[in-house]
Amino acid sequence: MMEITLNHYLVLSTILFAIGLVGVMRRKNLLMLFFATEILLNSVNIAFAAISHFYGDLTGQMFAFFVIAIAASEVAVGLGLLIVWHKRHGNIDLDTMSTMRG
Amino acid sequence: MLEPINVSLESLNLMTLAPMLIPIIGALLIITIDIIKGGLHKTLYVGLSLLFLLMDFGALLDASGVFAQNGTVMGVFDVMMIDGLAILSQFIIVGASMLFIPLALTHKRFHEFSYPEFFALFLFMIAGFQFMVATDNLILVFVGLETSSLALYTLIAMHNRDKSFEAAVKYFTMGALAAGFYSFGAMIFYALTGSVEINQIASVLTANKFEDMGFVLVAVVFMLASFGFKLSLVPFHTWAPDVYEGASAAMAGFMSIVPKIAAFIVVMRLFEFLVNSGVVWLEIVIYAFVVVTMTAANIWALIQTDVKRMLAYSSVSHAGFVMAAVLIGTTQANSALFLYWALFTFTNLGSFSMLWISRQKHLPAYQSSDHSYDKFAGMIQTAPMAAVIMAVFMLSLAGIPPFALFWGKIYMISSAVNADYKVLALIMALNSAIAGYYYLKLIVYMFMREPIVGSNGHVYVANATLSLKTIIGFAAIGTIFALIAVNPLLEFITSFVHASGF
Amino acid sequence: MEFYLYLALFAPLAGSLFASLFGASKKNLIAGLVPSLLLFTSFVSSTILLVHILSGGEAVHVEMMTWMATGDLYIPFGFLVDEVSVTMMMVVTIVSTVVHFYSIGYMDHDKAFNRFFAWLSAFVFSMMVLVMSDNFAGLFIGWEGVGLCSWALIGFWYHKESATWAANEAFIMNRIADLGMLIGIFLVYWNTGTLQYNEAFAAMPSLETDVLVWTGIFLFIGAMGKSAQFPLHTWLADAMEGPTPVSALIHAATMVTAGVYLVVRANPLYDMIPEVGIFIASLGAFVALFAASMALVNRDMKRIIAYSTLSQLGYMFVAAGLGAYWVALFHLMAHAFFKALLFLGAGNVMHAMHDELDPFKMGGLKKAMKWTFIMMTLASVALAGIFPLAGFFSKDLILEVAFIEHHYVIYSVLLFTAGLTAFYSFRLVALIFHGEERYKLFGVHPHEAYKFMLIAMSPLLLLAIIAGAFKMTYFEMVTAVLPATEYHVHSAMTYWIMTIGTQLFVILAIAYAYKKYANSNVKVPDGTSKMENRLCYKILSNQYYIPYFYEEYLVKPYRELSAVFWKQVDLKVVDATVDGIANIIYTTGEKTRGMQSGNLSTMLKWMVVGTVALLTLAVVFGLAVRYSVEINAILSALGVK
Amino acid sequence: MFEAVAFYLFAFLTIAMFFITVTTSQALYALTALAAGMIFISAFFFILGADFLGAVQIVVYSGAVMALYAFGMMFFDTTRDVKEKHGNKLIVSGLSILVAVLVVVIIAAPIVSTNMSASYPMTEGVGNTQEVGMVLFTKYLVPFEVAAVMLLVAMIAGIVLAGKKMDLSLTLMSDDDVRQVKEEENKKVLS
Amino acid sequence: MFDHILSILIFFPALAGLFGFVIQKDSVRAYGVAVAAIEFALSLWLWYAFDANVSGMQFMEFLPLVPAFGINYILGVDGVSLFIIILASFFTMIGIASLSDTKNEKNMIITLLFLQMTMVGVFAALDAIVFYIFWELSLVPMLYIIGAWGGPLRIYASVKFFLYTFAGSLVMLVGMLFMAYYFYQATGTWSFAILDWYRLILPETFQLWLFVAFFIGFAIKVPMFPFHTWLPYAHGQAPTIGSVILAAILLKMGTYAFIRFSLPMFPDASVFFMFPIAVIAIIMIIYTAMVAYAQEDIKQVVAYSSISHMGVIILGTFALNVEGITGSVFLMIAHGVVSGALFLLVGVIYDRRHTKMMSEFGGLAQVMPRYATVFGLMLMASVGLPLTINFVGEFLSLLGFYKQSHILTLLAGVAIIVGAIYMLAAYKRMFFGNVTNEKNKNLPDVNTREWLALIPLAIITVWLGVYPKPVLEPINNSVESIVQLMHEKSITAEAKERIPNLIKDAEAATSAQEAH
Repeated sequence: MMEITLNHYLVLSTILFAIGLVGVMRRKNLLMLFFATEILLNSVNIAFAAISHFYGDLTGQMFAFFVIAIAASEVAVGLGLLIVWHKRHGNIDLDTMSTMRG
Repeated sequence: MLEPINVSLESLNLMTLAPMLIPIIGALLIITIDIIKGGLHKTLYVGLSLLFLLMDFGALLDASGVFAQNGTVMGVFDVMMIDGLAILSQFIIVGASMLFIPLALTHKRFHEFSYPEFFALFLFMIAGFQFMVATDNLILVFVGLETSSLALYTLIAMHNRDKSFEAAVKYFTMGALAAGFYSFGAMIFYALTGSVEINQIASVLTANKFEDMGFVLVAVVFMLASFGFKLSLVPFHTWAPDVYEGASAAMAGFMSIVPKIAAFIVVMRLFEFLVNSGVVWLEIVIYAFVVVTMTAANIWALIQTDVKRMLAYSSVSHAGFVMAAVLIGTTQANSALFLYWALFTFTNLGSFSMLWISRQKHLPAYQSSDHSYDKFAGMIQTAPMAAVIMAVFMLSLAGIPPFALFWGKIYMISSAVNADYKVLALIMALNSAIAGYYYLKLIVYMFMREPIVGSNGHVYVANATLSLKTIIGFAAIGTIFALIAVNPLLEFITSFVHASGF
Repeated sequence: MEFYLYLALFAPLAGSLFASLFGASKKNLIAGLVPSLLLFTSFVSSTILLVHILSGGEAVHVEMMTWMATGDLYIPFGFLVDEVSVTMMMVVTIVSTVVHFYSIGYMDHDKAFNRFFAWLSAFVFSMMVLVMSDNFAGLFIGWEGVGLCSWALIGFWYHKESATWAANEAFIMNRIADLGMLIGIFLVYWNTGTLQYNEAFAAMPSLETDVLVWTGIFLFIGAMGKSAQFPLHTWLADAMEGPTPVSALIHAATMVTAGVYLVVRANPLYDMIPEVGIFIASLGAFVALFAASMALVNRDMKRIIAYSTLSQLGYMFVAAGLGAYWVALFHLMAHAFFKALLFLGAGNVMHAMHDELDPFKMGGLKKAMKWTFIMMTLASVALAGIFPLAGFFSKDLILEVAFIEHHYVIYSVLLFTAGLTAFYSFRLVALIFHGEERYKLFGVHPHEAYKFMLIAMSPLLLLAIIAGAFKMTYFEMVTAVLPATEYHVHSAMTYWIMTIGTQLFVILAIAYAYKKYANSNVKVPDGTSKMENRLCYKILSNQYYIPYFYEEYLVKPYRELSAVFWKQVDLKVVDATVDGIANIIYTTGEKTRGMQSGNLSTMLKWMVVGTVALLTLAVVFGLAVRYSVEINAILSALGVK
Repeated sequence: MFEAVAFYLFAFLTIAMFFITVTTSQALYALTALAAGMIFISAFFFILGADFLGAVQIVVYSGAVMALYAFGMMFFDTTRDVKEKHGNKLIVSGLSILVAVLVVVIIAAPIVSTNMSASYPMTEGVGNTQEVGMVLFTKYLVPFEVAAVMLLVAMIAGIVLAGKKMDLSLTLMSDDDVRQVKEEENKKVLS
Repeated sequence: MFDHILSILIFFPALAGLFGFVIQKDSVRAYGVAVAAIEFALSLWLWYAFDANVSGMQFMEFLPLVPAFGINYILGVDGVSLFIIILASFFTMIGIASLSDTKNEKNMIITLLFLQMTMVGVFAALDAIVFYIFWELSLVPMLYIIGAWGGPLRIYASVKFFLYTFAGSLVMLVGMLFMAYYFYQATGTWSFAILDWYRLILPETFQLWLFVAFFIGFAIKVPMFPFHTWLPYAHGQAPTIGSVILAAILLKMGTYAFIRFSLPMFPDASVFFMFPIAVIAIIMIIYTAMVAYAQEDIKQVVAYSSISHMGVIILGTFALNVEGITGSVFLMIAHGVVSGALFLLVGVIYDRRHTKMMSEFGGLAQVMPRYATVFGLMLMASVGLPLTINFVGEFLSLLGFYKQSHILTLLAGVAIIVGAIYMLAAYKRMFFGNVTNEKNKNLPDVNTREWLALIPLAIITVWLGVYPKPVLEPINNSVESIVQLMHEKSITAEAKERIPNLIKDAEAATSAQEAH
């Protein structure tokens, strides 16, 4: 219990990932939905760092680093899309976004 | 203290980077030009893009020559891996892009093509895809994937109308979720094997004889979910029809080909060793994916009222069909994948271009969407040539010989047969029959219905310019005379696939 | 001789083609004359051939060309003129020549004069093929050909519903029999390897009896159809809807006797299977009686004659079945002459009476139609078998045959039938020509037929009278190929008793008929008389309810079943299944399209659902693998292998 | 001991923060909680000795990403309560529970990695940043450069999407309108 | 030039069709007739040059297509295919010549020319994939013809036609791929050449499965019960020319394929399935004949009669002896001529009255005697009267099957009865009786253009009925070699017994003669 093993981190990471998934499913506000996707990526980062630590291998940190970069880029593009949408529609509600269906 | 590392330049094999660097340079050049002097006509950028893609193609030819001689080349600290798969898929990627770019020169003005950023992003995207396929490092795959995806989202949105924003947002959000899945999957692989290189992962897993089967499967699940999204396998396909509808027809055609082939390469690299090492679960799951994707997408395509949506579902179905290659995993199946996709490129780009050429800005009252079936009613009377070409594309998609896709189809089914997947072969064949219905539906509209009063043939060529016609001509010739090309193509592909050990 | 053979064969065809050139145009005398003359040529050629055969010449056998040849099968168009076929040729050409010339007058006013001759000559050609062919396939060609022409000629007045109905009935019934014939032919081919008569018959003795019996039965089924034997007899009476010359030629003299000809032709076969022969004879005897009984009460002049034909065919089959082939053939010939005569006479009457067929509405016509009266009376006498007319020689011979072969039941049936025959024949004659002139009630002014028609009929009259005289000549000739059994009752005493007894019986019957119908009391029946309400009368006048039975229990069910097959089975089961599969696919699509709600949240949920589902599967599988040892232990503990 | 305490503390905090992020209806709370969660995550990095990563985490997330989000929030004016219609809670809660259960099951057994060797082992006595730099600029040079391209792409995308260029849609305008706009632009250039 | 006569035959019409696009609308018909006439002349030349004494393939052509996968362009004709090719070119010619005024005539003629390419291609192909290409491709022009010029339900009918056949042939395609795979396993090379496949002896279980796969494709095309329901719709809705070509040529693809593929490749399976298929054939014969009897639309009568006749063809094919197979091949041609003619005839009246319901007619024999005559002739041919073309085929088919089963042949023979029933009933309803419908009073009789099509057909009907030898002989030679091949290839004892050994028979025959 007191010995923190890799598994602890993995469990934590998975729990956070699950929280992220819940957010993704639950959120109707697009901005807040994006928050949830950030959680997803971050939860994985913890695991990568932990694995890297416990294996004494740097690759995990590398991966985490790139994941951060990716997350950042996604924010930029995502926000850009939201802004365009908001300019046209005055909202960022996901439910208004269903002109295409079937 | 860290020892300084000495790296010899030769060992880096920097030439392996050449095909990817060319479009990046091109993109940068385009941006630079735009910064220096704005307001230049789009033809310049189209020309430039085409030029760089051509150079890219040349570089690929060179690389393929090298591969033919030396086999797989690893480069730049073994991150880059130029094997047969990489070269073949890049050929398709670059080839399809070259067919796509001239579609920008429409008669009518569309938002995205008026901005040089479009072309820059496009080239970046190509480079991203190229990186994605030319490595077995999951990190680079991820970065390449995201580079291209982010560019792609923007390109879709740049069409600049409500539907395209909606499409982009949907695609983006789901893409973000898929990225999460991907990283999670990669994480578990890493946890299991301590490596993010597929070869390494494979060898470690094989060495410990899949001791942690449960974990492997979890990793595989997340990878499947992520690539299922990219490849639009049911139930991860939901974005496809909406995004295709929202994007411009040309872009939709492009999307149905290039991102998917890139994803297929990764899937092949990642899953085939698993399937081949006897992970029964994966075999069953992929089997189910193949069958469900083919069938369900076909069934949904039946009920569409818009041609573009129908084609979207159809390309979902085709992806499912090709996914069978991953399941079968023989050299023949993998060759079939490339053959199929190469031929699919011509046909599908052609059919989407036909939609593109008939794109109107303002819809008449009888048309509920951009490309509703009604629009094509009686086309044979008002625009016979266009109708015939469109029909050829539809027949090819349906797998009617001797048009292009037929050859891909029989080779794929044959590979299923040869690997003793009897039932699968039958399902694949029968699905073609279901698919026949909705392709026929368009033909029925074009050839057998009376034109709607007030529509004239001009609708179908509203967007036509020489370049569009040329591309359609290319696609049509490629589709009709595929017969001639199949043999050299097949030999080429098979030798490359075989040499890559797949 | 080959030339004459071809001439005899193809002259009618030429005539037919010639007439058909005018097929759709207006009446043209040429279209009637030319075929008639060509037929006369055919007749002359046949006569030359007959003379050739009579003078002891070789049978003429030619092979014109190959028809079908495949595998081991080889069927040529081969023609054979031997003693049997030349007899038939003579019968056919004589009667048809007469009928042709007669028809020129009879069809005088018909719009479709040209078409009539085209078909009539075509019929003769088919008949010639039938009788001259040297193999079963050729026979079958003629067989079907006469069927076709019969169909066309029965339905000649196609605007009449009854005529076309009768035509179709005739064709279809014949087809039923033809199937039997076809099977018989197949049997012959697969067992003997050939369809040529001589080769096939030569090969037959080495075959098993079973095969021979079946062959015999099936071939006879074919014969039954053409010769209208029970139960395929109904068409013949209905066939009387055709023009009377047609009835005379086809449904009395020639076509209907084809069945007899077949049995005669296949005599080597039937000789080997006497049990089938007995069956044929019994059936023949039955039909003889059966048909005669129906003729007793019928009120349609032509139908009466038709039943009489049927009855006589029964006689012929008795002879043929009992192995007296030459007798059958002889009766066939004699019958052809007098029956054709009878029909043509009836045609005259019909002409005179404006197509009235009910003899009760005639009466006393002998004044107006003297020659016709004479001819019909003589023909009836011949039919009744009164010495010395043709019928006596041929028909009594059959009785003798039955007697000699010890088939007394058959004999007595035939004897009784002979009486009936006499009765109904003279009932008819009496009703038509004697008694009161009832036709006046209907305002008809009868007149005698054209003279040339009467002249045309005269050869038949002559032959009906004298044909019997040729019996011995004929016997000598024809037994060259047929079994030469002379039928003599062993004791002369018995012979004379039989002959005279028969004659007396017949004469009595005639007298009774005259008594009953030649007086002035005869009324047009109106369904009130006592006799008409008798059960047996009803049965007889309704033809034993057989047509009714066919209509109710065969035709109607067939029609209804067809409708059911189409509307219920084909559309609602077979086709509906196909459409159903398509519909299932389509509705599945419609029902599941909700998955694509267009709502991003739903899409994301789907992705998660997919992943979780896979994950569950993976975990289950992973756990199973991880604890496989334990699971196996538990399973084996539970006794599950 | 210290490690355990820190782990549990920060684990609790991150989970709590992220939980708030996904459940609160106040966008501002969500944003704040997210930012806090990010910071706490960086704490893990430091615990795990990935100093560089921790720094990057703080810089990128708290610095860049949060700033962007905050900017976005202001733009969207979502400081007020966001009304979210939740259609079927059953699915969401069901799926969440399922995920949680699966997690437990998956992690029930420790990952066995017997024959695994570190590809890029950490060297004793060398700063994490140095090590990272070493690997990043040799092995992961290409991904690094591609990431740069990716960021460029993201930048261009952001500019294109959020900029004025998207305000007028050439796609929706008829040809005449487009021409008119062009002419006006030219005039502007001239004047 | 004539080394490539088959290729010319195949592609000439298609090329001409392409050129047809530039022809002015009003003249395109003359152009079409000219092209079709040239094609017909070429096909006649093919017959002339055909050596009837050779039983194998003639005019072989070879061109590698996808050698890596064993797909080659191999063509050749033997007696079996020769006449169907001629028939195809013949019908295209008279079809175009007799085309009544249609809208978009140009499209129609070009489509017909393309259709001709596919038809000739199917029968000339000796490579399974090439065969398949033409087989599938033939659906497309027919789809267009039915769908664009058909009746009110034309779209339903055409799509049904297309999808049904398409689905079936996909199963067949899988079968072909399996066959190629087995060939590959046996020899180590890929080949789709039919003649190569002939040499492959398969174990019986494989044969059974493959037979079924091929069977589904062929059976739907034929169409065999219970896969036949597309046909009435297709015929019912198709324009005259479509029905004519469909009935005359396209249906024959299925039966031809049985002889070309199923029999020689799977002799044991053929024997195994002989009786079930015979039963299906008998159901086709009797059941569809009864359904035909119930029809109210004359065209449907002819359509169902086609199915019924196809039953006889199938039966003859599965007689598995020379007589039966020769008969069935001949019947294919015969049925092509006769049903083609019947559909043309129905078209004649449809052009005049724009209805096909028999209740609308009656007494037409008075108004249109010439029409009635030709109709009568064709009707009698359809019924199988001797000396018409149909009889030869029907007789031989039934004769052949009689060797295999007496009872079943007896049942199948009912064809001649039920056939007569519905045909005569239909004829009676249309032509006999009085003219009751005012509209029928002044119908013009057959005109010159229609004569142009009908007279040759009538001549052929009688000519080949009387003198089938020129056609029968080449067929016979080819069929003999097929039967011999089947006998030699078969592995089960039953098959050896059921399929006659011609060589041994011949020897036995000669020795028997010597003994005499």
